[in-house]
Amino acid sequence: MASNISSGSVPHLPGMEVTELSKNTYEVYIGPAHPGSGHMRIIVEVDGDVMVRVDPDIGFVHRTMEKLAEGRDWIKNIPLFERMAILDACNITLPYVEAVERLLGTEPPDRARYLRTLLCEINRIASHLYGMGIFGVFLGHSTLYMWAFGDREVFIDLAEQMTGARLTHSYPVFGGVRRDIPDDFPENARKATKYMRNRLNEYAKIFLNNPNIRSRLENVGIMSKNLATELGIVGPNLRASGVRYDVRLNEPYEAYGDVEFEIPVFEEGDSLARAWARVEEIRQSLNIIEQAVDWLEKHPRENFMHEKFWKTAPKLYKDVFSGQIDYAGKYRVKLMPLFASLKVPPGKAFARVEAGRGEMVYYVESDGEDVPYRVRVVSPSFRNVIAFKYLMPGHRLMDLPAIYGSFDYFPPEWDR
Amino acid sequence: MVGGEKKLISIQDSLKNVLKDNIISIEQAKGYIDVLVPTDKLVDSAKKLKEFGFDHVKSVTAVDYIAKKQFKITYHISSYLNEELSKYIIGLSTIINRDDPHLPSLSKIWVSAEFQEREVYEFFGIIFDDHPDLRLLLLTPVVAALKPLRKDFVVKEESDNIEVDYAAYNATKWW
Amino acid sequence: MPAKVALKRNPKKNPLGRVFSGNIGALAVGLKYFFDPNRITLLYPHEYIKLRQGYRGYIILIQEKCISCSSCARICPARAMKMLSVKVFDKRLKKEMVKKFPVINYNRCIFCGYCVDVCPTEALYHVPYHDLVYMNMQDMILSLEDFQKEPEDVTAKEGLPIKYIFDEKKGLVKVKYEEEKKEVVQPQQSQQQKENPQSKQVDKGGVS
Amino acid sequence: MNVWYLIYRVIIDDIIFYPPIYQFLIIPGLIAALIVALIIIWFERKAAAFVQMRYGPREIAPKIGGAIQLVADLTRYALQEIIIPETVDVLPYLLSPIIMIILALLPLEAVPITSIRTYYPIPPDYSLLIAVALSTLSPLFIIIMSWASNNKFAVVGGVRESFIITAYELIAVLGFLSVAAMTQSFNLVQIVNLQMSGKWFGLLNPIALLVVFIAVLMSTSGFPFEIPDSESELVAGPYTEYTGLLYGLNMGGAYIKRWVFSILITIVFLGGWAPYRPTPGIITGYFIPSLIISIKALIVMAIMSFLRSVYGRYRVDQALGIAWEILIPLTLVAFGLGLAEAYFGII
Repeated sequence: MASNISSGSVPHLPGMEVTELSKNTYEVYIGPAHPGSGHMRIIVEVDGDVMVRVDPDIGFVHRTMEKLAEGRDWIKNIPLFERMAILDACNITLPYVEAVERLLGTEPPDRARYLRTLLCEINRIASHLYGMGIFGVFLGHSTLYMWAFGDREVFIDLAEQMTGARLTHSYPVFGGVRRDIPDDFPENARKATKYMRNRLNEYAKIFLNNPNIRSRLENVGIMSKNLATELGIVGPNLRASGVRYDVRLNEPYEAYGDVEFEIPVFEEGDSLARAWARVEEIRQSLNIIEQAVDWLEKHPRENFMHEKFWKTAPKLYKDVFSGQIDYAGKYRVKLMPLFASLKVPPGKAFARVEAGRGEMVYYVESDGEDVPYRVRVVSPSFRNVIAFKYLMPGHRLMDLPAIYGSFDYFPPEWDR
Repeated sequence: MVGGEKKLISIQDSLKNVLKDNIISIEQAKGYIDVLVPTDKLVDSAKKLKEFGFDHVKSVTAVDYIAKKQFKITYHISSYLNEELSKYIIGLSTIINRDDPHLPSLSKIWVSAEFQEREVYEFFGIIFDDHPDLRLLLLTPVVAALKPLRKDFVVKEESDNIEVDYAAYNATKWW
Repeated sequence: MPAKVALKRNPKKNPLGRVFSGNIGALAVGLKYFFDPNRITLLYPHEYIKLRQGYRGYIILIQEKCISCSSCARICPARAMKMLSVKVFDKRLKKEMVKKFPVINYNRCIFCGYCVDVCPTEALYHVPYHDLVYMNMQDMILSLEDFQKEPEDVTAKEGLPIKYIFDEKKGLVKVKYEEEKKEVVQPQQSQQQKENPQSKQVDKGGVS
Repeated sequence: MNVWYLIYRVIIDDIIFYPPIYQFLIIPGLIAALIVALIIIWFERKAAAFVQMRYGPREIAPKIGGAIQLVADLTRYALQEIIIPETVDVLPYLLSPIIMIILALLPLEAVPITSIRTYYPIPPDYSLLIAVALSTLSPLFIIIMSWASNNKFAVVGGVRESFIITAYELIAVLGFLSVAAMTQSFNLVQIVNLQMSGKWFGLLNPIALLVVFIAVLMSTSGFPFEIPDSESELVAGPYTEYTGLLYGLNMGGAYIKRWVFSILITIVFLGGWAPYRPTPGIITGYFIPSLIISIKALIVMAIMSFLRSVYGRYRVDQALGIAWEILIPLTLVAFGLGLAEAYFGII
């Protein structure tokens, strides 16, 4: 394999790549141990202060999840895939669950759909705040970093009340979810959304409308509509370039067809638009959370799992749910022992959802065994990384953090 | 969902119109439409599909059918700019021989396939002809030489045995 | 009511206004928080969060309830739980017999809670704390006896229990945790258990 | 007894309060600078923490809010192993941080901090010009440092440093000289005496003060404006290859430069030792004015430190654009304003 890599008379060692540089340029290695970027390296060829060639060198946290998934039972893959992006855990695993549900031929009941939507939006806000915080570090704005991470705590706390874990929720399972929301959750969620709306205005004041930051972001890394389409960019980055694509809009899943919200689309396509797109998305997510909470409050606490299961469940399961057993948590949905040795009918399924950073795609193939035959995972960061190669050349070296940060790139998600 | 079914049939028809005799088989899988084309007509079909409006690649998936000695490569494509087409995902697939795996690269037609093809190349050892920059992406050369996602590369995992031997457990306290 | 597209633009401002209002706005927000700070930091070892019931913390086995079905070990994604064959005295059948009970390896456990949720008799439960320290990795593999004991919450001995409550203006507000009205019986079983681990009563599981 | 008294007088008068020693080493020199660094770094962290929903330094001495955190940090820097990479040019690599610190303090030797004639370190006739000229020396050694480090990041950082210094030192110098144009004098004592009536030049000519303030922020590369060593693309800029105490010296060097400039700003724009009128005698004529200046300079530095929590980092070409396109014209406006005020006799 190695012999294919380089050609010509350049000396070559295994594991080492040698490229000749043109005159008057030199190479700078940004990463892999880098404050903020996580574990990746960008090899930049610089002519003076202008980047001429950018080569994202990734894979520092690669874990071969696609291979590991082929050796694990169907349900055990959910906690595995969650580890791609623990800050966006529900969104990351949801398409896998959906794909397997398509193979199994089950549909989650309404309450489960709303619960999933609720957690997805909480995760989306947490994920955007995380991205904005890192963006702040890149631009030397430590206040945004601390604010974003501090306010993210509010939503992590909400998720913890809902699922029992701060980050690795493992919340959706085939045919339903694992818990219902606690009694005081709607009130807390409403307080949190109100708080966050006010905070977003302050974020705009101290960061996005700050002339210092604006001049760093405006007209930097402009990605036209056509270029974004060509490169297959996803998520808020795509919508910041004026493409009207969002899985929640084009193929509504879970409860997204029933709640009312807007998809913010920006025309400019520069780093500032990408940052604003995230802020606007947080605003819409807050709307969705409020609507989902209202719906959940109005409707009775039943049908959180597939109907068949709920009817045949033994009495203990209902006791646990209603909190009759005092040492166990309330509103927990017991799993069937069947899940441990689930066999999925043969077939191929493809599912997509709009995760925090963009479209998350799973291709699942089953041959009727208790493990998947093939799981293909394409995460949003994976499809965004190509933009660095095509977008950065021509910009100054100091624009690298501004572009990199605006894409909200998350190495563990891409490396899988 | 009745309307949806009808639309699916119509998109299948229009795919047949676009690709004409390139299609070996067309099948409604769960969540996408699987279109199988012969390897030598892959580039031609891709060009036609791009003209039709499918402007980006979502995923390049290779599946190793070791029993049949085949690889199946699927380009899951869809559209951003065409709102009607964006509701569908087309799996443009082709089957290649497992012994000498190579197929024409589509990354000149869809730039979004470039990194994904590099990934398939390193994990399966499938060579994409005419790829602009076919290098390793995630793995080191030593690991990539093992072609880790092929089915004949078996991951050594710890035992699946759910029971632990009492004597051994007391002696070593480890598993 | 599906989603709809809302076309937006970056807020535009004329250059002069941008410089003045932008700078003044940023400085004003900064000064506001300088004089009225909104702190959410937890001073961890001095304070600790009293987590609510339902938090997926350490897992405890109630041996009396276990029916040895092995579901927990089979569903464990991290292979942290294994079944151990032990000779026990069965009360119902009144004879000694070999039964399988789960033991856990906290080196591997990822606290997903699948085992607790899959248990058909609710013989496993979570305690709402997770910050324990082990001196070596061997200690993290629990024996059957240890697995039935609630581990000692060390932070609770020194730290001040704290609860975060949601607030519209400050997001999360740190308040001192107060026991709820419902009197929670603190089980005084740790001594008793050491002497006679098999005799644990099921009904004693009244723990917060 | 007389002998002991004589020795005591010699130590006090001729050693401690001998102006070159006193100003270079005690107040506002090295020792005061260290204490100021202690206070300012603590304040900077605390202020940032207040804005950023945190507590800031606390664990070391929680009762006084972690105020001696810097002592702990310094101890750590001092005890850390100093690693000298094989590829560096050893002599300039080792010497330049030390020379930089000394040169950074050197302008204080030219600044009179009292109006009593006996306590001038040098004749003050051209003291403003000399102080400003000396202040431009130390950045040279940052450039030498980066070149001696033999590291790509360091070289890029050094180039940026030289760009920034060229642009912003010029602005700082011009800003200070606009006051000289107002007063038709380079004599700092005379400049302060003119402000005794409460008409501080910072109030009379706010544009010059603003311009100098921004120039000092930028040229001393304090936290959010540290373009030469911006950590998100250049690891630590010119200081990439430095470890331990040498790195600590570099970090301290930036604060010392800022401190020296703050003292100059205090004297030129904020009235120096005004409203206090020094009278002969060591304490009343020398010690108290130096304290007043130090406290005023401390406030200037605190304001600079607070900006850390509001602003981010400019791009290098934007920073230069601001310098050459906006601030230089502004400086000329300040110059004109100063001349106009002098012409109409407002001073």
